[in-house]
Amino acid sequence: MTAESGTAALSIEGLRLSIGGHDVLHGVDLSLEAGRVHGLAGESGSGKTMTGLAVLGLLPHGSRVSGRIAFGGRDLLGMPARELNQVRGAKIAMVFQDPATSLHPMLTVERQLTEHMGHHLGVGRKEARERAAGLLAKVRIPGPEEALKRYPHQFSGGMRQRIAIAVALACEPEVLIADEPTTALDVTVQAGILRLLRGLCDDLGLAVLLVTHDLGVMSAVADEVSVMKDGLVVETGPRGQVLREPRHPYTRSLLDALPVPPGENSP
Amino acid sequence: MSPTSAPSSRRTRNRALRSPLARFLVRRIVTALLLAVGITLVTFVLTNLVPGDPVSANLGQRALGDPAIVAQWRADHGLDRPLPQQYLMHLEGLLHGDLGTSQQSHRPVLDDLAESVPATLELAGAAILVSLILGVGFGVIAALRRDRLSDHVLRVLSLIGISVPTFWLALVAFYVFFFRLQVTPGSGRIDPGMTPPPQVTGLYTVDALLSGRWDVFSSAVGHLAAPALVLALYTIGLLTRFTRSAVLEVLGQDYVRAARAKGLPGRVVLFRYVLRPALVPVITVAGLAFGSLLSGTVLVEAVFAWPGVGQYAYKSATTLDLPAIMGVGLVVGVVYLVINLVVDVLYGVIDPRVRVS
Amino acid sequence: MTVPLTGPLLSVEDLVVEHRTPGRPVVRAVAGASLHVAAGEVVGLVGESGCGKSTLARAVCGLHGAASGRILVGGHPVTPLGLRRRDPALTGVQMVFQDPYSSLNPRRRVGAQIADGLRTAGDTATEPADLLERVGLPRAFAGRYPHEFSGGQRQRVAIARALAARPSLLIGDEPISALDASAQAQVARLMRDLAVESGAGLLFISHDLSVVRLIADRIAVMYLGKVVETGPTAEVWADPKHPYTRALLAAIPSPDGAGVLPAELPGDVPDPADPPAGCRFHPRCPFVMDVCREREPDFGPAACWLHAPESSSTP
Amino acid sequence: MKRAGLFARTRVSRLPQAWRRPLAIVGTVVALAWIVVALAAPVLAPHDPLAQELPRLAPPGPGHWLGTDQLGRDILSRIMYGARVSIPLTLLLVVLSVLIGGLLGACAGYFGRWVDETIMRLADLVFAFPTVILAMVVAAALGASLGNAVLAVLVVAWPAYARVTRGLVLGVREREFVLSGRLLGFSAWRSLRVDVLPNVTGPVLVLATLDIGTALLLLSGLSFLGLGAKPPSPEWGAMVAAGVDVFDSWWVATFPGLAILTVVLAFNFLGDTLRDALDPRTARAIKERAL
Amino acid sequence: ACSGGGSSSSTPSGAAGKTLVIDTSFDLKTADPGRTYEPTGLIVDKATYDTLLTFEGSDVTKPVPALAESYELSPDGKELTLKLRQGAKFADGSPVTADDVVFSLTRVRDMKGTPSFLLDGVEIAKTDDTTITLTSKNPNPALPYILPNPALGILNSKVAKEHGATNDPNDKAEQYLNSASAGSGPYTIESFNVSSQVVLKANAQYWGAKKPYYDKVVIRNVESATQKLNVQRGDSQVALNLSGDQVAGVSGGLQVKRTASAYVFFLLANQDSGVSKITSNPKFVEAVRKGIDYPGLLELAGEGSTQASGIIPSMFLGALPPDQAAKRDVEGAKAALQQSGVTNPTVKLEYPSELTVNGLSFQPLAERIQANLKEVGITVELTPAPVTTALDNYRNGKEELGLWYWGPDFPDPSNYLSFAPGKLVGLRAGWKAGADKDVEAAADKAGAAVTDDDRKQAYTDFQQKLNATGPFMPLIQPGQNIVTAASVTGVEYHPVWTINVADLGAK
Ligand SMILES: Nc1ncnc2c1ncn2[C@@H]1O[C@H](COP(=O)(O)OP(=O)(O)OP(=O)(O)O)[C@@H](O)[C@H]1O
Ligand SMILES: Nc1ncnc2c1ncn2[C@@H]1O[C@H](COP(=O)(O)OP(=O)(O)OP(=O)(O)O)[C@@H](O)[C@H]1O
Ligand SMILES: [Mg+2]
Ligand SMILES: [Mg+2]
Repeated sequence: MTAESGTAALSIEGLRLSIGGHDVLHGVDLSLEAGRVHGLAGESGSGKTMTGLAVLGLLPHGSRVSGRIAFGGRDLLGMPARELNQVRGAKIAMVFQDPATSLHPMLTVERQLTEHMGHHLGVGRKEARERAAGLLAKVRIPGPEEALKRYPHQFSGGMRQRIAIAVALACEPEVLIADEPTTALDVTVQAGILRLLRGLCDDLGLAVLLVTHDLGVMSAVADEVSVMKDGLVVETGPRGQVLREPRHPYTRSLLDALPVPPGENSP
Repeated sequence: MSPTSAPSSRRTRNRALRSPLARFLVRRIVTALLLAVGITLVTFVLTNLVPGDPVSANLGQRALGDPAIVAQWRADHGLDRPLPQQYLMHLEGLLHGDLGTSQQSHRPVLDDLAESVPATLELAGAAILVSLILGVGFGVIAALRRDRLSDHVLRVLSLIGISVPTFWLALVAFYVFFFRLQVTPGSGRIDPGMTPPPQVTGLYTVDALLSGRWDVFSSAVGHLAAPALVLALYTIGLLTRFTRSAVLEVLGQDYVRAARAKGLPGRVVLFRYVLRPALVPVITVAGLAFGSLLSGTVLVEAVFAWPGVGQYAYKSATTLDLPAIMGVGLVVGVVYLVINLVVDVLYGVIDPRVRVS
Repeated sequence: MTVPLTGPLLSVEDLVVEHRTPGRPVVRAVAGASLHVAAGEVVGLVGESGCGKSTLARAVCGLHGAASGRILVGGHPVTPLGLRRRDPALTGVQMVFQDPYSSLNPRRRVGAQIADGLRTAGDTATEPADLLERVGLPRAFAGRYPHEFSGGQRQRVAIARALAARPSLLIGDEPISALDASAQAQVARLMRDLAVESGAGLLFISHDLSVVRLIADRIAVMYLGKVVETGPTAEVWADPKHPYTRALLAAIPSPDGAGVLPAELPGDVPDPADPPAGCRFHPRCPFVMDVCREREPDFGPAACWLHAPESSSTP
Repeated sequence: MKRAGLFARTRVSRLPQAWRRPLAIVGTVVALAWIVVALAAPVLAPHDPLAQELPRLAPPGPGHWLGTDQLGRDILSRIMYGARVSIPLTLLLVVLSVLIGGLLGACAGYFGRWVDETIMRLADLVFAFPTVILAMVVAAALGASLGNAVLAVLVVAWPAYARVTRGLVLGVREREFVLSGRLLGFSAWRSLRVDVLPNVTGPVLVLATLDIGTALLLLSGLSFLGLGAKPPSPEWGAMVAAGVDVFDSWWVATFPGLAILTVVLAFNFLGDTLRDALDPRTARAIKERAL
Repeated sequence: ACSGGGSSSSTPSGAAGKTLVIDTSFDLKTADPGRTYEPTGLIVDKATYDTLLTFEGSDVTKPVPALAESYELSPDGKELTLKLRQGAKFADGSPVTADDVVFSLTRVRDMKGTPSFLLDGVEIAKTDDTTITLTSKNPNPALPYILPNPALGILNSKVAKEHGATNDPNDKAEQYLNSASAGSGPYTIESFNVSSQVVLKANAQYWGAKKPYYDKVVIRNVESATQKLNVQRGDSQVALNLSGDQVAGVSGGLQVKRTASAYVFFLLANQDSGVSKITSNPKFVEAVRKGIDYPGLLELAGEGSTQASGIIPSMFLGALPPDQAAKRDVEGAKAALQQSGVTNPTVKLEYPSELTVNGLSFQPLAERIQANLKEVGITVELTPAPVTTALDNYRNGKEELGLWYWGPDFPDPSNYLSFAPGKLVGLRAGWKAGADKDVEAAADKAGAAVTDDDRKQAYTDFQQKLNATGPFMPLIQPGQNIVTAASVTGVEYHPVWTINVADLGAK
C-alpha cells in the first residue's frame, strides 16, 4: 500500500442520517488521508459515533442514511451487503470506546484475532496464528504466544484496548476508525495507546479517524481536526490552526471551557 | 471510573467464587440437601395440619370400627408417636434410602417413585427438548427480524402460549386430536397390549431403543407427542420471549458490532458471537421452566392418564398419604438440584469467565 | 493557605479499608493512607482508577468501616453507618457523587430533596430555592423533578443539597467526570467557590489533573491504596517529587495544538488484592532501587526512597 | 459515559407511544371489557347463573348462546358471573403477593445479612417446589375453598416478588441518592421508605401486571383440580373441570377455558406493553426473575 | 413372550395372542385378597382367585358351587358345611387342599385387613381332606352369600407362606401378592400398579371347564370421560364407568349394557343436636325429604339409574317396591319447615369432591339438592372435600348434611342393618342407640329372621320405618353402564365384583 499524501483514502460527502425519524446527521463532510490521523471532536450527542458507524454500515436499527461515502472509487452506502462485508475488517477497521465490551468475553484472543484473517485473506490456521502473535507483539502485549490462549477478562483495560487494536489491524486495513479509544482508560495508559496509534499510522500508512472529545488527545496525535456540532462539521483544519486560532465560535467555546488556558505548557 | 464499575466488579467476583469446581459442587449439594430437608419438613407440617385423618382414608368402613385394627395401623405407620419423632423417623429412614411405605399403594414409596418419576421425566424432558428447539429458534428469528411481520406474529403467538390454561389445552388437544381427528394414540405411555421395554432408564423411548424394540419406541413416541406438546406450549412461549430479548440485548453489544466491523459473515456472527452469550440467560430460564413443566404435568397427566409423579402427588395430597407426599417432595428437591447443576455446568461450558479463574 | 488553629478539620491517619467478598481474597483498597484537610481548604485527591480514592471517601463518610487507622472529623471519630440515623456530629461531612443521573431521587421534587439537607442542619430560615440560586439555577426549578435537568444542572442540585446541610467538610467523588467537557470546569469552580465561601473544607477527588490544578489548594496523589505525595498544588505541579506523580503529570496531553505525544508509563495498576512487596510503585518505576523492592516507604510528603526524610540515597 | 435516566424520564416519554401499539390496545380493550362484564353481570347475564331451569347439556343455540351444563344452567351467564369470582380474586391475590413479597424482598435487599439469608432461603424453598404441587399440598391441607386456594397461590407467588424486589432494592440501595439521604441523616427505615421503595414500585407493578395472568392460571388450575372454588360458584376452572365429565358436550369446557385464556392474554398484553415502556435494563431484571 | 426379532411381523395377532383392554376408574389398593375391598381390586381378585362359592352371572339370589362342590347350612343357621371339589389346581400346578382353604379364610379373618369383618365370629375348621365347616355363634344365614366375595379367594398357602403370609396382623405377603398371584383363578397377575394399570395373563393351568378366552387382559386406570373416547376409538374394548350422560352419546358399533347398580346414594341429616340444632329437628328432616326433586336427581344420573325407594338396592331380597319411593312435595316441605320452627335455616352439605361412582360425581347431585332445597327455603352451603377429609367427618358423625353412597359388602339385606340407630351408619348420622326404639326393634327382628319370606317381610318393615322417621333419605341407584366393543361377549354387571373377566369372550 502506498500512501500518497493529498489523496483521500476515504471521503464522506453530505452524509445525512435519521434514526427512527430523528435527524442525527445533517450533511457531514470529512475526508481521510493515508498516513494521517484525522481527529473528530464535538460535544456529546453531536453524531461522532454515528458518522464512524455509517462508514461501516453498522448503524442502529431503524436508521435511514443518504449522501456518499467514497472509498477506493466506490460508494460504500450503496454497496450490497456481501461486498460491504468484504470491505469491513479487510479495508476499513474500527476500534471502539470500551475495550471491556468490544471484545467477546467468551472467545479466546486467538480466535478473535484470526477468524477474520481466514475469512478475508484466506490464510491457514497456522499462519494466522503466527501473524496473530506478531500483531500482539506489535501492539506490545508481553508474551504474545501465551496471550493468544487467554480470554479478554484476563487482561487489564489497557491491554484489552491494545488487543482490540491488534484485531482491527489483523487484515492490514487502509482505514482505521477509532471511536474514543482512550476515554475508558487512565491517563497513564492512554498515553501508551496514543503513542501506539500514532506509530501505526506512521509505519503502516494508515488513514485514521480518531473520534474523541478530549482536545488534549486531539492535540497530541491528530494531524487534521474536525469539530462537530449537532450533526454538522462546523470546522475542519490542521491541528495547530483549529486549536490555536479557531474560526468557529463553537470551537472557541470548547477551548474556553477547558480548565487550563491553551498554550500553557505542562511541565 | 465509569458508573457501572461497582456492580460489574461485584458480578465478576461472584463468578470467580464459583470457579473452584469442587467447593462449588459441595456447596450446591449441601444447599440442595438442606432444601430437600426443608421441603420434607414443610410437607410434613402441612400435611399434619390437615383436619382429615389418614386412618380413615386408608382403612375400610368396617375395619375402622375396630379400635384394635386402627391402633395396629397407626402403630404400623408410626402415627402413634409424637410428631417431631415421626419426622425424625422419616429422616432416619431417608438416610437408609427408605422413604417409607405409601399408605395408599401399600408399596415402598421408593418403588412407586421409581415408576412414576421416569414417566414424568420422560414427559417433561420431551417437552423441554421441544421447547428449547422451538423456543430458541423462534426467539432468534423474532430478534433477527425485529419489528417485521414475523416478529409480531411470533410475539403474539408466544404471548398466547403463556396465556393458555394448560389443563384446558390438554382437554382440547385430547378431544380434537385423539377423538375427533384420531391422529394421536390414547392415554398411557404405550399401546395397552404392549409390554414395556426392560427397564434401564425408565424412559420408555430410551429403553425401547436400547433394547432395539422399534414398535415400542414408535408407540412410546406417539403417546408422548400430544401431552408433551401441550406441556411445551407454555415454555415455548416463555423461551421465545426470553431468547428474543436476550438476542436483542446481545445484538446491541459492542462486541457484536465489533464482529460485524470485522466483516464476518452473518452466520458466524450469529452463532459464534450472538447465540452463545444469549444462551446464558436462556439456560437459566430453561432451568426454571423445567420446574414449571413439572407443575404443568400435574394438570396434563390427569387428562392424558399419564402415570407420572403429578398424578401420584395429586393422589397422595388428596389422600394425605404422608410418606408419599414427602417422597415427592424429596424427588422434587433432587430434580431441582440436578437442574441447577446442569445449568451451572452449562454456564461453565458457555462462559470461560466461569471456568477460568 | 490558612492553617486553622484547632488542627485539621479532617484527619485520616494510616487508614486501612478492606473489601471482603466471601470466597475471594481480601481487597485492601486503602492500605495505610494518611490525609488531612483543614477548614476552608480545598484538597485535590488524584490517582488512577482503582487506587482506592472512592473507598477512602466513603470511609470518611462512614459508608465503609475501617479495618484500622483513624478518621477524625472535627475531632470526632467517624463511626460506620448502621441502620440508625447518622450521628448528628458527623452530618457535617457531605458528599457529592460522580453520576449526576443517580445522585438525585427521580421520584421526588428537587426542592424536597434540598429541604432534606436543610432539615439536617436544623435550618428553618432558608428555602430550597435560595440554595438553587446559590448554585446558579432559577428559583422556580425547586418544583421540578430531576429528569427535567441536564447532567450539569443535576450536579448543581446535588451540590445544593449537600450545602444545605451546612457541611464543615464537603467531599466530591469525581463529581465532574460524567459531565460534558464544557460543564466540567464550571461545576468544579462552583464547588470550590461555595465551599470556600461557607468556610468548609473540600476534598475533591478526580483523575483529571488539569481540573484539580485549577481549584485545589493542595494535592494528594494516591497510588494503590496509599497517598504517595502531598503538597501545595503549585509546588507539586511545578516540581513533582514522586516518580508516579511525575509520570501522571507527564501523561496529560495538552490541548495546545503542538502535537506533543504524552509520556507513557509502562504497566498497569497492580491488583490491590495482591500488591507488590516493598514500594508499591516499584514495578513501574523508572528509578527503581534495591531498597524499593524490599521496604515500603511510609513517610511523607513524598513516599519515595528518593525523597526519604534524612538518609536519602540518590540513584 | 452517558446513561439514560433509568427511571422516570424514559418511562414518561415513551409511555404514550407504547400504548398506541395494537397489542396494548387489544389488551386494554379486552381487559376493560371483562371488568365491565364483571361489574355488570347481573344486568348483562340473560339467566340466573345458578338456576337449573334450562334443558341439560343443550348445545349453543338461541336462548343459551353458549349452551347449558349438566344441571341445565346457562353457560354464558355463568361465565359472566364467573368474572366476578375470578377477576377480583386474582387482583386481590396479586396485590397481596406484591405487598408480602415486595416487603419481604425489600427488607432482604436493604438490610442484607441474616434478614436476607432467612427470607431468600425461604423463597428458594418455595421456588424449588413446582408451584402447582406446592399449592396443591397447601390447598389440600387447608381444605378446598377459594379462600384457601388464594392462600395456597399466595404461598407460592410471593417469592417471585421478593426476589425481584430484592434485586431492584440491591440495585437502588447502592445508588448515590440513597447514600446521600443516609448522609443527610435518614434512618434506614426512612431511607427505605422515601428513597428506595418509590424507585422499585414501577418495575414491581409491571411484574404484577404480567403476573395477573399467571395467578389466574394457577387459581383456576387449582379449582380445576377441585381444590378451589366451591360449587355452585361459577368459577371458570371448576367449570372446565365439570366439562371433563361430559366430553361430548364440548361447549361445557370450551367456553370457560376461552374466558380464562382471554383474560390472561389481555393482562399479558398489558404487562408486556408496560414493560416495553419501561427501561430495558430494569425490564430484563424483571424478566429474569419473573418465572 | 418377547419375539426373537428375526420373525416376520406380518401377523401381529398370531403369536402375541388376544388382548383385551378394560378401562375403569381405579379404586384399587391391593391385589391381596385378604385385604382387598375396593371395586377394582375385586375385579382383579375375581379373575385371579377362586372362592368356595360364587354367583352365576349376575344373579345374586343364589350362591352356586365353585371350589366347593356343595354346601349345607344347618337349620339353626349357625353351621355351614362345604365339600371341596377334587382336581382344582393352583396356577403353579399344585392341588387346592382343605388346608389352603382353612389358611386363606383364617388369614382374612385374623389379619384384620379391611374385609376381615366378613368372617367376624366365624370359626373355620377342616373336618377331613374334603370337608370344611364354618361355625358362627349367632345364626348367620348370610354366610353363603358372603363366601363368593373375592376377598375370600383361596390362596396357595405354601407359596403365600414362603412370602410371608401369616394368620395374624403381622402378615407380610401383600407385597408379593401385588406382584404375582397365588390363586387358582383363570388369570394370573403379570404386572400390577395401583395407579396406572394391572395386566393379567391367562392361567395356562386353569382347572375349570371354561378356559380363559383372552391371553392378556389389561385393566387401565382411565377417567370416565376418557374411557368413552377410548372405547369409541377402539383403543379399549370395555369401559366400565360411563355415567348416564356419557353413555347417552355413545355411537354405533358398541354394545351398551345398562343396569341399575347396587350402589345407593343417600342423604343423611345429623340427629345429634350437638352437631346441628337444625338437622336434628325431625320436622326439618321431613322438609328435606319432601323438598328433594327425586326425578330431577335421576335425570342427572342418566340412563340405567333408578330411584332408590329404600336403602336396600332393588336387586336384593327385601327391597322396597318402586311405588313406595319418596315423592317431592314442595308445599308439604314448606309446611314441615314451618312446623319445625326453624326459620331461614342454613346447613352445610358435605360430600366427597373427587369421588365418582360409575362416572357419576357427587357434585351435580349436591348442586341440584342445593337448588331444590332453596325452593323450600333452606339454604344449603356445599362443602366438598377430598374423600379423606370428608370421610373423616362422615365416620365421626360430624356432618350436618351428608351426601354419600353405600355399596353392599355382600349381596344380602342384613348388610343394611348398619343403618339402624346405634349401628355403624346410624351413628354417622348421629343416631344413637335408643334414639328410635321402633326402628331398632324392626332391625332386630330383621336380623333374627331366617327364612326368605320372613326376612323379606322384616326388611320391608325395617325400611318403611326408616323412611318414615330415620335420618336417611335414599336418593338414587345410579346405573352401571358398561360399554363394550361389538365383538366382546359375556358382559354381565355384578353387584359385588362388577365384572367377571373370565366370562368375557369374543364373537
Ligand atoms: N440507537 C440509537 N437510536 C436512536 N438514536 C440514537 C441511537 N444512537 C445514537 N442516537 C442519537 O444519535 C445522536 C448522535 O449520537 P452519537 O452517538 O453519534 O453521538 P456522539 O457524538 O458519539 O456522542 P458521545 O460523545 O456521547 O459518544 C444522538 O442524538 C443520539 O441520541
Ligand atoms: N464493594 C467492593 N467490594 C470489593 N472490592 C471493591 C469494592 N469496591 C471497590 N473495590 C475494589 O477496591 C479497589 C479500590 O476501589 P475504589 O472504587 O475505591 O477506587 P477508585 O480510586 O475510586 O477508582 P475509580 O477511579 O475507578 O473510581 C478496586 O480494586 C476495587 O476493585
Ligand atoms: Mg460516541
Ligand atoms: Mg471511584
